[in-house]
Formats: sequence, structure tokens, C-alpha cells
Amino acid sequence: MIHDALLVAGKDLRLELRSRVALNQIVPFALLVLVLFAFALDPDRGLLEAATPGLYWVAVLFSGLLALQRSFSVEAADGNHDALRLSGLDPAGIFLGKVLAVSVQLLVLEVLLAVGVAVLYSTHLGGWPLLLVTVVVATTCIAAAGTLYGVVAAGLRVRETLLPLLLLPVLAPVLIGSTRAFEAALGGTPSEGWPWVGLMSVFALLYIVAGVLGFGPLLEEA
Amino acid sequence: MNDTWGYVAAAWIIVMGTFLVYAIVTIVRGRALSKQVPPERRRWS
Amino acid sequence: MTTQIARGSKGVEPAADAGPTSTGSRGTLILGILTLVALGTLALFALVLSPDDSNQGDAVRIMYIHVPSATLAYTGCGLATLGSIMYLWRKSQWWDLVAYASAEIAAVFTAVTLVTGMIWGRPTWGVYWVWDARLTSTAMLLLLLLGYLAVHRLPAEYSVRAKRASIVGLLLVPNVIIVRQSVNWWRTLHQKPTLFSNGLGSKIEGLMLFSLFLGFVAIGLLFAWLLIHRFRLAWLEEQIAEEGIDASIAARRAEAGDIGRWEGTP
Amino acid sequence: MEPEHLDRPTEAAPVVHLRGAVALLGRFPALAGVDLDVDRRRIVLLRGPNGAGKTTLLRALAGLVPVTSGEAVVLGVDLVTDRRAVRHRVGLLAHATGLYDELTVADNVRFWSRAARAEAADVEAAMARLGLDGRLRDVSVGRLSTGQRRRTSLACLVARRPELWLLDEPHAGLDQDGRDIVDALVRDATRAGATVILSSHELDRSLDLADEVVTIAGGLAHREPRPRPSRSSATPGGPTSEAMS
Repeated sequence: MIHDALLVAGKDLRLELRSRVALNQIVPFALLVLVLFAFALDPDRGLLEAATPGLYWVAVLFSGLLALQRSFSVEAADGNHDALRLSGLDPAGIFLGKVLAVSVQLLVLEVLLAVGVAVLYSTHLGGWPLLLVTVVVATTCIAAAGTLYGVVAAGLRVRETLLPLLLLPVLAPVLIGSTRAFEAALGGTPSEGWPWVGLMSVFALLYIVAGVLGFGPLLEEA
Repeated sequence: MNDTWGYVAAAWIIVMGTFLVYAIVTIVRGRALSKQVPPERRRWS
Repeated sequence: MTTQIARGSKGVEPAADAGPTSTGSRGTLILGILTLVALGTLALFALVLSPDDSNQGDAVRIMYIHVPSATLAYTGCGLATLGSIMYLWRKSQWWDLVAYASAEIAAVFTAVTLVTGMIWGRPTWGVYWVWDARLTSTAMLLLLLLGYLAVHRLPAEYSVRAKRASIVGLLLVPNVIIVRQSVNWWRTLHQKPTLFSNGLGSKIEGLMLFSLFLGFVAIGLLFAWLLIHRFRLAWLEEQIAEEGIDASIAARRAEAGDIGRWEGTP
Repeated sequence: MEPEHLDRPTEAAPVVHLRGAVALLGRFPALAGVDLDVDRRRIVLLRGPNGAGKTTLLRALAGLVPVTSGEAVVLGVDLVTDRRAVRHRVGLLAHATGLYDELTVADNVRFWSRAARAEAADVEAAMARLGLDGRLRDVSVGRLSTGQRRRTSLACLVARRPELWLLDEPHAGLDQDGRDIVDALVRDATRAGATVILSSHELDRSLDLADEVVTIAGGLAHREPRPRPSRSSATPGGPTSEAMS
């Protein structure tokens, strides 16, 4: 399972290295969202500053949606579904590999976005332990739930519209949790943030277990 | 507090109306589809 | 309410006397009559006989349908998850259709809960919507249910739809729990405007308690009646989809009649 | 897969055994009760009009399409109860290649071969055999011609060393050189103990290659008289069979 996961993750990351779709399209999109928020909210009245954690995670969530769509569109090539089933790869390994690849891409994106927030919104980043743990846990949540619902929507003509409908309500707790944890970290009260990290960890665990068990049956059909 | 009766009435009408419409839609579709399925496959009949 | 019009509508049917051509049966007819009686009694008690609340006045009368609807919405959601688990375990279509029917009815009940909650909120809070923990998580429940229903209605083969929907359905209850938990924490960090802490002046007792109890009975009966009919409707839908497979196998074999042409060629 | 394992004498049980196999595509019965037996080391040609069910038959044998009724045993695995177990032992060359357009030829062959736990040496050998070890190696698959993609796809299959080869129109889209390679690969595979089932419209070439011909029409299979004495039946599993081909 681990061998297969690393193989699939390596393949997806190599694919990104060769095509640079995430780097050339998704990262600029995320930065653009940050700029648009500044247009929508008056940056001088401290509104932007107060809303920074929320805006940051909304930007991550939407970019994550794009990254997930991309992760499944590379598997949508003709005959790829059959090839995966014939390959002898463990479905749980495929799931973990895709989660890993999406997580790595999102983490890079989040670092770039954090730099963007620090520069554009003049946010002073602090409370590092909580900040880093929140980023890792929330990213795992988005990647795990996204990959599971991504395969539910995969292979259907309505994929692009179905995935957000399925995924966004489910990720609402992650958005709330990561935003509150960031507020706590930036506000210098990290003790308020840790329960949220706990809740998100439960979420991540739930979706990893569900994905490991459910990916096989979902890959298998017709 | 007389105006609250308006809200109460609205709530009850909307709720009962929704239930009624949903029930009728279910029944009507059930009747339409029942005709296409032989009775031995409708175990409740 | 429903059944016994039983027109033997067309001669194609071999045994029109086998039963009414509907999703109704004797059992559901009795259940339907009971439901109507219960709803009538509920209206009488909730709107006429029970006293108004010392704080909320007559607005409290919305509670007798709002609270039972909310409870049954969550019950339906639980049934959908149970049915999904049983489908994945036993691969039985019966359970999948139970899950599907409950999810659809739960979505209707959730919508009703939201609307009554908003209408109740207007006289109580002065606005239709507040970011109350219960109201917000109920709105999220509706979205989660709509996602499940969208997957179950995908234009695909039954086993594909059922399997995908069951995985989504399986996660319904865990999702609802996590959403509720997060929304609760989110709101309680700031303020606590729930309907009950802010609302009722007097304790619920006497006729009010009885009316609420009656609400649970009546709405519960309605839920059961709808569930049976919706399940049978879903069953019919799948029967019609499955029908004709036998016929198409025969038609396909007939194509083999062309084989002579092929054997002749080198 | 070790060679000595493949070189075992012909087992009594056939590699493919179908009786009244039905496979549905949605509600359409693409296979409407197929009977088919194939012994080890045979090369079987499936032919028939478009839409006859050739592709579905190959996909069913690969364990991709469920057999909903009838008997179906491939390589000793019952497809009706557990079709997944057969997948890593068969190789399917389909119309769609299933390759990643944005990865290079070498990336693709390596990924799919490693997924099947193939040896690194086999991967290189397979690419060399199909003429993919030169300039093409580092070209992304999206820029290949149809024939070159087909070769890449074949290289993935060869590196896996399957026990049962299922080739859906393997000659289509290939040049003369490519077709010769396919034929040679097929003969080598059966010599090493594998079994090959292929569908083709290129009857001149395929009839020459095949031991048996099966006609598929209307989702049913009809065996035809053999075009020529089969190598394996004349000298079952014997080394002299190579001389005759």
C-alpha cells in the first residue's frame, strides 16, 4: 500500500513538474483572489486585517477545489480508468497517493499565499507552532475529503459542478476550524486554537479511513 | 401581539402546503409508474 | 387520502384485481387516515386549545410543527446513513431505496424546519435569519442531503449510482455531527441566541407539552406514511429501469442470425 | 513472473472457460451467452462485425466487465465471484491507451510497469523491443502519433509479462515494422507459455498468426474450422513447435 501510494504520488508530482498547471494557473488564481478581496473590502479601515484568516482559507479552499479537479482530470484520459484497475495497484494506495500529491501541492500553494498575505495585507505572522500544525491538518482534511468526493464525481459529465456541491458543505467545519485557529494564533491566544486542531484531526482521520476502505469499491464499477 | 398570528398562519400554511404537495406528487407518480409494472413485482398489492 | 379510486384503467394489465394501481395498500390507507386524524387533532390543540406563551405570545404555536419536523429531519438523515451502511454490507437494493427515500423526505422536512425557523425568528428576534448554531447547522444538513440526492440521481447504471450514493450517505451522519460541533463552538464563542434560551417565558408543561407530544406523533405518522410511499415509488422506478433486460438479451441473440454471412467469408 | 513457472507443461484446465457468459453494458447485453474454451499457449483470433461484442469479450476476460450470468473461469479464477484476482495476471491492449499525455514515454512505461511490480530490466528491454529507447524516450506522450502511442502501450504490456494477452486490434494504427513486432511478440509470448487472444480486422495477417478463429456476432461466439493445424495440438507443449511457426 505504501509502495503504491508513493508511486502514485510520485507520478502525480512528476506530472505537475512536467506540465506546471498548478504553478502557472492555480497559484496566480489564488493570489488574484487575495487581490480581489482587497478590492471588495476597504483595506484602510482594518476590515482586511480582521478578516485575513478567513480570506486566506477561502482562497485556499477555492484553489484546492481547482487542484482537486486537476488531480482527477489527469486520470480522466481515455482508458485510464481501466489501466488503473488492471495495474494491480492497491486502491487504498491510489487514494493515499493522490491525497499525498494534492497535499504537497496545496502546502506549496499555502506557503506562497501566506507570503502574499504578509505582503499585501501587512499581516504579522506569529504563533508559529499552531499556525504550522493548522496548515498541515487542514490541508490533509481538504485533500482527503476532496479526493474521496472527487472519485465519487469522477468519470461523470457533471463532474465540475457536482464536486463543489458535495465537497463545500462537508468542508465547512474545516473552514471554520482553520480560520478560528489562525485567528487564535495571530491574536496571541493559541490555547483557543488547539481544540479546533483536534476537531480537524478527527475529520482528517475519518476521511482517510473512509477513503482507504471506500476507494476500491468506487473505482470498481460497470 | 396580534400580528404574530400572521406568522403562525404563514408557518402552518407553508408547512402543510409543502407536505400536501409532496404527498400528492409522490402518489401521482406512483400511480403513473404502477401501471407500467406488472402486479407480481409490486409486492404490496 | 389516496388510494381507492382503482380504475382498472387499461386492458393490458393481466390481473387488475390484484390490487390498486398505486403505491398504496390497505396498510398505508389506515396509516394515512391515522395521519390525517392526528394532524387535525394537532391543529386543534396547537392553534386553539393550548395557551399562548407568556413571553413569545402566539408565536410559540409554530413550535408544535417546527420541533417535530426538525427531529424527524435528523431521524431521516440517520435512516439514510443506516440504509447506506446496510447496502454496502449486504448489497441489498431494499436498504439503498430506504436510504434514498428517507434522504429525500428528510430534505423536505429540513426545508420545512428552516422555513418555520425563519418565520419563527422574525417575531422573536426581529429578523428572519440569525447565525444561530441550530439554524446554521440545519442549513448545512440540507446541503449535505442535496449532495446525496444529486449523486443518487446521476444518470448512470443502478449499481454505480447506489454504490457512490451509499458512500456519500455513509458519511452523512459523521458530517452532520462534525458540522454541528464546529458550528456550536463557532457560535458559542461569541453569543448564544438559540431559540430556547432566548425564547420561552414559561416552562413547557400541561397543554403545551401535550400539544408538542401530539406534534411528534402526527409528524412522525406523516413521516412513516411518506416513507412507505416514497420507497414504493423508488422501487417502481428501479423495476422499470430493470425491465426489458431479458427482452434485450433475446434481441441481441437475434443479431447472431447474421452470422451466416460471416461464416461464408474467408 | 519467473520463466520456469511459465514453461511448465500445459495444464489440463483451459486458460479460458466460458459457458453461457452474459455481460451487460448498462442495460445492453454486449455478450449474450458466450461459450469459449482456450487452451494454454494458443493464439486465438476473434473476428466479427463492429459492435459484435469482441471488445467486451476481451474486457470481460480481463476482469473489467462483470459477467452477470453463466460460467466464466480465466487462469483458474472464477470471474463471476472474484474478477479482480485475474487482473494482474492478464495484459490488455485496448483502443484507448490509458497513458498520461503530459508524461514522457519513459515515465509512462516505468509507472505502469512498477505498478505491476515488473523488473527494471524488463522495462528497459520492453522499450528497446518496441523501438522506444532512442529519441522517443523523453518525448511526452501527448506529442506522439497514434502508432507511437500504441507502441508505448504495448511496451507497458510486455514489461508486465502477463500470462494471458488480450489484444484488441493490435495491428490498427501501426506501420509495417510495428505489425511485424506485434506478430513476433505474440509468437514469443506463446513460446514462453503465455496465451494470446486477439481481435482483428486485418484478416490476412491475423489468420496467418492464429491457431484458431472464433467468430463473434450478436454477442455470441462460434468456433470455426481451424485454418491450419495448430502448433500446440500437433506437438503439445513441445520445443519443436517453434520450428513450424
